[in-house]
Amino acid sequence: MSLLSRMLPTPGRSVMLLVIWLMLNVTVSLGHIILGSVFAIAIPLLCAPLQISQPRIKKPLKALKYFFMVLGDVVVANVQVAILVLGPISRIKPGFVAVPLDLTEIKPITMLASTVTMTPGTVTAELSKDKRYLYVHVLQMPDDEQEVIRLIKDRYESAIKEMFQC
Amino acid sequence: MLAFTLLCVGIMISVGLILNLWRLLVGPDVVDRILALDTMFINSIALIMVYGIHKGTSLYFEAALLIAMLGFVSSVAFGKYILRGDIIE
Amino acid sequence: MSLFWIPILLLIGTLVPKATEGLGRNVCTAITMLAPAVSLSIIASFAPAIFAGDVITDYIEWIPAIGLTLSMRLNGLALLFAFLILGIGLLVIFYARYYLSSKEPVGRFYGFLILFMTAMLSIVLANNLLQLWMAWEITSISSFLLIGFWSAKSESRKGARMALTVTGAGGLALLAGFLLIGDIVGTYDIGVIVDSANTIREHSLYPVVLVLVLIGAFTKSAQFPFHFWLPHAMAAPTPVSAYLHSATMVKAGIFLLALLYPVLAGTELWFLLVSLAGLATFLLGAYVAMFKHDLKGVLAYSTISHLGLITLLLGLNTELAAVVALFHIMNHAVFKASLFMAAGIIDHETGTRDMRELSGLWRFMPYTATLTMVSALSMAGIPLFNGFLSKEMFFAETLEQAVFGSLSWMVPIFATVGGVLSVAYSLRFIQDVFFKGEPEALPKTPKEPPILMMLPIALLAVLCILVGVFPGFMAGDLLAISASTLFPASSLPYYSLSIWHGLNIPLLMSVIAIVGGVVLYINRHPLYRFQFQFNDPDAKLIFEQAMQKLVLYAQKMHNTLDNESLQRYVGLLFLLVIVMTAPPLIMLNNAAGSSPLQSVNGIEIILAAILCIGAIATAILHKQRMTALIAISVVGLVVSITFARFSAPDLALTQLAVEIVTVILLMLALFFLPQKTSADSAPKRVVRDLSIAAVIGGIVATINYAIITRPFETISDFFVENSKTGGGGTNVVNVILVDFRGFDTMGEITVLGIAALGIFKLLTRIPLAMPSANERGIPWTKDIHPPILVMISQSLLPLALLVSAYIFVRGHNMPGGGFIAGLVTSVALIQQYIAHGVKWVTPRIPVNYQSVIAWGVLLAVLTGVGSWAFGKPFLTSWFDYFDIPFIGKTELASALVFDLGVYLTVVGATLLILANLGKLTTEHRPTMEEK
Amino acid sequence: MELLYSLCVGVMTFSGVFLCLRGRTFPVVMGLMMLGYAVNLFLFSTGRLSLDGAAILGKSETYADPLPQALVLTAIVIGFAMTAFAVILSMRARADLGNDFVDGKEPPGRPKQSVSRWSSKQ
Amino acid sequence: MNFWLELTVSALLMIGGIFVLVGSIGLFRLKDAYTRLHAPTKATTVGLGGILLSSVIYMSYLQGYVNVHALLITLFLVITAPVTAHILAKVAMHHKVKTMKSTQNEGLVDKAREQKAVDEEASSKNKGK
Amino acid sequence: MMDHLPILPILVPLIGGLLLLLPPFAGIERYVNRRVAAAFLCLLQIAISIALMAKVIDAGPIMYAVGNWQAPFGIILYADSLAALLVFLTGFLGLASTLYSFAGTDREGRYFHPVMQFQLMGITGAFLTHDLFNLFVFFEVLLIASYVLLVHGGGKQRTQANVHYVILNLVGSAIFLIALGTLYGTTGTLNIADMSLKISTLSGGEQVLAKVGGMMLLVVFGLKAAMLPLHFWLPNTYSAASAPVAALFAIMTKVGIYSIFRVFTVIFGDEAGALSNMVLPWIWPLAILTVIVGTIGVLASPNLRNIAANTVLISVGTLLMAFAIRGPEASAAAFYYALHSTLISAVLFMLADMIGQQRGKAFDRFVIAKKVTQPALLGALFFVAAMVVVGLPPFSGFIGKVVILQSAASGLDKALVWSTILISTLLTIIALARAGTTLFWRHAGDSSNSENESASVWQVVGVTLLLVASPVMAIFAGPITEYTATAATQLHDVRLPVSVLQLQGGSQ
Repeated sequence: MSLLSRMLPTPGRSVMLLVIWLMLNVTVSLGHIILGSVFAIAIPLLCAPLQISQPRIKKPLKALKYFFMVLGDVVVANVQVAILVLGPISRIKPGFVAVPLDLTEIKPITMLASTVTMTPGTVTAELSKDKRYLYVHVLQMPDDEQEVIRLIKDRYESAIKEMFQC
Repeated sequence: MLAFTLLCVGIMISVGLILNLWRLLVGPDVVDRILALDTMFINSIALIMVYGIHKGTSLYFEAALLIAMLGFVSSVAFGKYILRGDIIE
Repeated sequence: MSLFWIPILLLIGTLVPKATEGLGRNVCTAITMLAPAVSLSIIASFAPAIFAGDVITDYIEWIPAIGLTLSMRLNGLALLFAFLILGIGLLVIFYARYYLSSKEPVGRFYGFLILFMTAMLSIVLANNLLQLWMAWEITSISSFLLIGFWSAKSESRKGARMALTVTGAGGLALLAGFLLIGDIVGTYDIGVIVDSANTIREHSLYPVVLVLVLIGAFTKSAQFPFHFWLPHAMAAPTPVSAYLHSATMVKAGIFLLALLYPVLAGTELWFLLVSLAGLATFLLGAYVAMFKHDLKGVLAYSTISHLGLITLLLGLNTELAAVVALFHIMNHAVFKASLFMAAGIIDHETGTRDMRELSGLWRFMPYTATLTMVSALSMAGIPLFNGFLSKEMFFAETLEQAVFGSLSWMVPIFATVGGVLSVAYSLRFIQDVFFKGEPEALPKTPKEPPILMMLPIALLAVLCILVGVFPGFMAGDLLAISASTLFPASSLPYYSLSIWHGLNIPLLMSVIAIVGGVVLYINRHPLYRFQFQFNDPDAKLIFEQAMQKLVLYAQKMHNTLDNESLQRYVGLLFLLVIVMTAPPLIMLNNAAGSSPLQSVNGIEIILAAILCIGAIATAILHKQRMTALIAISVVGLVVSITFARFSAPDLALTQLAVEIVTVILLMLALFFLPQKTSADSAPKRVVRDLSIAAVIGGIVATINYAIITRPFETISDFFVENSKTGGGGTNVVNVILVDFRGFDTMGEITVLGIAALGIFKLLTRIPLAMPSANERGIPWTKDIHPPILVMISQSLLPLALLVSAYIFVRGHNMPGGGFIAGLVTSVALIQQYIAHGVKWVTPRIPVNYQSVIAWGVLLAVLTGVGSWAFGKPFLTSWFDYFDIPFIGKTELASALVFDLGVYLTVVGATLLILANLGKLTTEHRPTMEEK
Repeated sequence: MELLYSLCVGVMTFSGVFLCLRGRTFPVVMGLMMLGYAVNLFLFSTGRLSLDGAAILGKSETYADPLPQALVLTAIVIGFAMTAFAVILSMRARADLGNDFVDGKEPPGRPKQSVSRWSSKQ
Repeated sequence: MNFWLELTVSALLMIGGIFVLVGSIGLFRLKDAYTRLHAPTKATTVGLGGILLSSVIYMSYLQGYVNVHALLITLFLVITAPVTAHILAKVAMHHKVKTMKSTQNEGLVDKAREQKAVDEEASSKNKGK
Repeated sequence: MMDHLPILPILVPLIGGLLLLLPPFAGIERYVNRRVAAAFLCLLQIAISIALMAKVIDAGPIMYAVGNWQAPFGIILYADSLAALLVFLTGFLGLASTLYSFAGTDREGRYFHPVMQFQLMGITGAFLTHDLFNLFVFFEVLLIASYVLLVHGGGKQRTQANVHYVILNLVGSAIFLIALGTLYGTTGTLNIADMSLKISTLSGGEQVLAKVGGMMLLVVFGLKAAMLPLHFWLPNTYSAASAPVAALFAIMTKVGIYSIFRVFTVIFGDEAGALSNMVLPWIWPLAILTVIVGTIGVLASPNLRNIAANTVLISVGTLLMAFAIRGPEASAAAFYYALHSTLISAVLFMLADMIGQQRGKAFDRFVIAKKVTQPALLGALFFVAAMVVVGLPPFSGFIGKVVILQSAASGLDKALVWSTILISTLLTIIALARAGTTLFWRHAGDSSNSENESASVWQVVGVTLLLVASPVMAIFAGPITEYTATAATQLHDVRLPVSVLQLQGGSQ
């Protein structure tokens, strides 16, 4: 293992930290870049013992795309939910669904679960112990519950799969 | 216009806080209370940001950031407490 | 040679017996006697000068602030007493050598005895009232030890305690009296006080002084009504009784009366009080002595009686009476000491002191009997013995006095009655013990004691006779010189010491006394029958009961006051606040001050409402603890918003972070506490508590309102002005914390560190029971570490650390600082604990939090100490701006290092607390053995 | 504003004091916390209420009184340490004494509570 | 101040405010714990997003440089809010809180509660308590 | 180094205590290192305080501006004769307690020596600081340290006592902060001397508020000092603590007393205008009641530790009386008495422990029990201690009592003070005689069994060190009273700190 890789076990994270540091300080001065770099290198090193190794995002661009897709969905979702909430309560028909998973690693699953929670009317309630099913609570259940499952699997899970290439 | 909007938004958020408090006190389950508290954290972030805009300063940004961070820990801790009793084990 | 050598010598002598105990009893006794003997010879060496009319004084400055000068004075009175104390003391030591059994710790006994002797001698030699009082109290103390010498016996303990209590009480009264005298005269020097006698007697406080001093003297001398302790002091070993209760301690009171005679006497009040007490004691003692079966009991009451006689003499308003009193002091000491010693021999040789068992000892111990009879006859006041002389003079004086005005004629009658009684009991002493049939059923077969044991008695008996026959030669000079000190202003009244004064009324009284005594003795049985109808009140029992009652009463009072309930304590604390602050607030006419009020908008009203509702909800819901915890979180949240609202971003941050950590902590603890409790306060209590709380709340609100509506001048402007130039930071609050008032912060992190250590200590080996289900009976979930949570937590950690670094770095200029950064770091790490569990995290953070705390505080302190190198006071800050290439102008400040110390302390403390609290349920729980 | 502020302080003090007077440790600890909040607000306000001007130089024209803020900060930290200690102490008391009454024993005249739910499972 | 800028900021603020309020109303109105979970965690995310965005714009305008640090809050919330919801859902299931009458597939709650996979049908009946 | 003398008594125990937490002193098996270091620290502390006293005697009160910020802005340490004396007392007591703990107490739990040092730091800090808020901080330092020390050794009784102690003091701290806030809000300053200047210029509502603040301060200090009716915590707490801890605690009440003397002499003293001596009407009855309740407590005590604790109460009441009498003379008397009573209370706690150890299960309760193993040694120690504590000559107690009695000047004062103190003394004598006779003279069976250990050398050393101080204080009472008189004069000269601190506007 080279010195560089030992110093920078997670370059992506380090870059992210540096960017965040600069955002926090609202500056791009050289002093802060140096200081930020120090932190960006030191903090992952310090955290290393507390990290369980997980697959990394292999395709950052896909991730970016995914991000904007979700962002759009979230906005839509909020409007929908707002209407639901403000309308007559009796119209709401909630329900549970169990989404079978193709993902196996916990990091992608988490990502999916978070996405599900963030998007329209769905909340990840539980992950089965063997990580094969995601239990989701749906605020407004369509007549066919498979519709929800399909949406989650096709729209999000596959995108995540691509991102992580697994 | 902005000043008026800020006041309006502030009052809206505050009303939201009151509603949360109502939920917090009424329950019926602990989940609702924790949820209400969590929502209150978020509303507070909003309120502080609005206040920051009102004052035209970013001095309160850290406060909002900390609420976001710590509120999460607090909610999780509450949840863990209900689930396991022992938060750290 | 300085007079101070005498007490010093004796004080050294106190330690000698214990040291030489191992050398054998004879050697020990001999060496012990050395100090008194040398002291006696020193005193004797001064005697010629004293007889020549000199007064020897000597003094050392000690505590000028309280007017206590160590000051000695040897005059006639002191000489008389010194002779008695040392002379009889020597005899008693010698006697005790034979008296104490071989098993008893003679060294200790001698030690106490010499200690007592020192104290007694110090009393008579003292020339300063406070110094005298010191010695006075030491006599009480050492007599306590001597009376309680046989500590295994209940009566010894009780007797000792009683003596101590009574004389102690007297001593305290005496102290008050002395202090008053000191106040009046302005000094405690006895010489000066004697000179200013008139000032005292004419002072308005004179009656108080007199009563206080008399209480002191009377308790010590066992005068009525304080006489009851003396008989019970007889539980002491007989040498002690012989010494303390005949010649010395009880005479201390008399000595005091004699000493202050020139100062306090001469007023109606003195004569009345002293003579009344004396007369009562005289008669009572003599009467009771008739009925005592215990040899020492007889002697004890007889002592009381004779002390009463002396007191009576001092209280008679003829000048000669005081002289006679002194004479009787000498005589009484001589015969009573020998009688006690004789009683000791009888006890020693027969095993009993009960006169109902003793009889006919004459045949077994003729020498002892003879000697005893000499002393006893002296006590009875039979001519040719010394007791006769002083008693007859006493009779004479009773005729001269006019204390009780027109009732004065009764005094001689009473005196004669007393004489009759004393003859009777003396006779009984002789007759019952030595004659009257054969001894029967004695524990031991009586025999003569060792000849040397009788030696002291013999010496004293001889003295009785010698003085009795040649009074002028034997005692004249001493009496004269000692009596002269009682009359500093005038010359001695005329008197003559001789056996025969011609046929006169005193002689008649003596004859009546003797004849009456014999008659009374012969016809004693009807009197006994009369007397034994009464239940003999046992002073000891009454006293003990009184003490017991006192203790019980105290306990009852104590229990009423203190019900060991915290609620009462806290309630009282708040009540006191109310009681103390309400009156001034009532005086405040208008709470509102002059500052213009600021307007309110809807947001603020709503926030205030939330705050109030949250606070009240917490109070109402406190039985559902979880809910209350959530409610209090709301309050904390709104408080921090309030801080933000009123321009205190630092406070908002801190409040928030602290609140979250506290709530986590509370939850951790709540797990081990009941989750819910039923109502446990009576409605009455609730109402009461509510009212207290409401009043306190009202008071605080009023004060608050009154303060914030008033303008004021503050030192704060200085901080704002100097923050940048003097402290190098633009965040004034932070600069105050790390610079202007960095010392506070140092103390604060110390508190935090100690608290963490203390909590760790509390958690060590805590025996905890854990609930297996929540309060509803639902068992805990088995999903200990939800994977999604784990995932998110670990990706949050670097972010959180970065944020904390950010907050830390900017603290000096912007809201933030080491403390908040520390808390953020801690919370981030705690989050890891929550997500992963102790088992997983602990080995991965190989940090000893205790050391982190120590290093943190140390860093802060050492930053402060560093300024010493520049010759500046502790914690003087240093900062400068550097122009670093590429980076530009950068500030470096010592405050940053200080803040780093704060940071480390906070991290260390928080984690030491929380992590260990979490460990309780795992095998990592804190134990003593760890690390 | 001032009136509202002092009212809040008063109400919080009220709540805190009331809780401090309870007979069990946990409410008392919460009462101490509440009292701490009230006191901090009180102490904070002695610098007078200032709506604009956090004491950061250069950020506004007038500044709030920074001194009480610094004092309150210290007080918050100390309060935190003390509360933490009190909490753990009450836990220790529960463990040592078997109940959570502040006096370590049931107040007289109260029925005993069942403790059966408590097992000592590890 | 530029009118359009002010309008944008105001509009964003207003949207944010409305969504925050809606979230709270949802929490207030909805009938069971599960549905209540949806309201705040979602609405407040966008609500807050609006406010933060307006803050970014306004601050950047005021200070004369791009000031995006408010977005960090959103970042935090995006990461954390789902977990909170997830944990709270767990709590709700743990406490077996009542569901709305109209809830479908209620049976899944028991399975989810025990973290069973859907097909572990047989064993879950016996063990489930 | 001599320039920094006033701060050294705070820094030495602080740094020392911290070092004790680190290698080579940390760790359970390295207790010998810790002991040596702790003893050394105490000796160093004593040496420093002696140097400080010498300097103060030489040059009058000195001030130390922490952080080089001048009064009234920075925190000022102010060492006058009184503070220096009390610092010395603290160090001395600390040494004795530390030595005593070597007998084994220090190994009954963690962190004994470090926390002991922190405790000393807190106490000396409270004595030295001249800033009200800093006083609060040091109060908290000493309190938290005392909480920790109190639970040292574990056991139900300690935990229980600690619960009461902690909660009461936390409430007290809250009140302290309110009082501080009120005073700051009216005077705008925190420095004691500066406040004394400002307080006299107040009028109207501000004056009333300052009075309220002052009253609350009295409550707080009264709580620390165990003034009635805030004394309830004391007997249980002190008798629950392990012996060396209780011994050290003997000075804790004196911190409260000291604060009362300082604050209500300097700030609300003779020159405070309308607020002059406003607390006197309160202190008079409370002081007397404290003595009475303490005396009742002594009589009612079931064991020796309780007696010791209640004698602390009596001494508190006595000191408060001396305060109420007012005037330099009374203060001087109080300082001497404070020295004496602190030391002797400590002795009693230690003795109770030593006696208890040898009496088996009965410990120090007044019941028939096994005979103590070393009756001569313990008996002698107890006897002397008892004499000292009740104020019998020739020890310091006698002088302490006399100075207090003498300082009561006017007729009514005198009657009240004298009768209270003297009657209390008598009852104490009774109780102690009862105690002593029961403990040493009444016993069931002999002490022959081997399970009774004899007192450790360290225990004897600790006790003797304190006990010998009493006769020494008596012998050198002349110079000591002279010193306390100086201290009192300095305290009562309100202008003195103003000039030492170089404050502006001291003239009007």
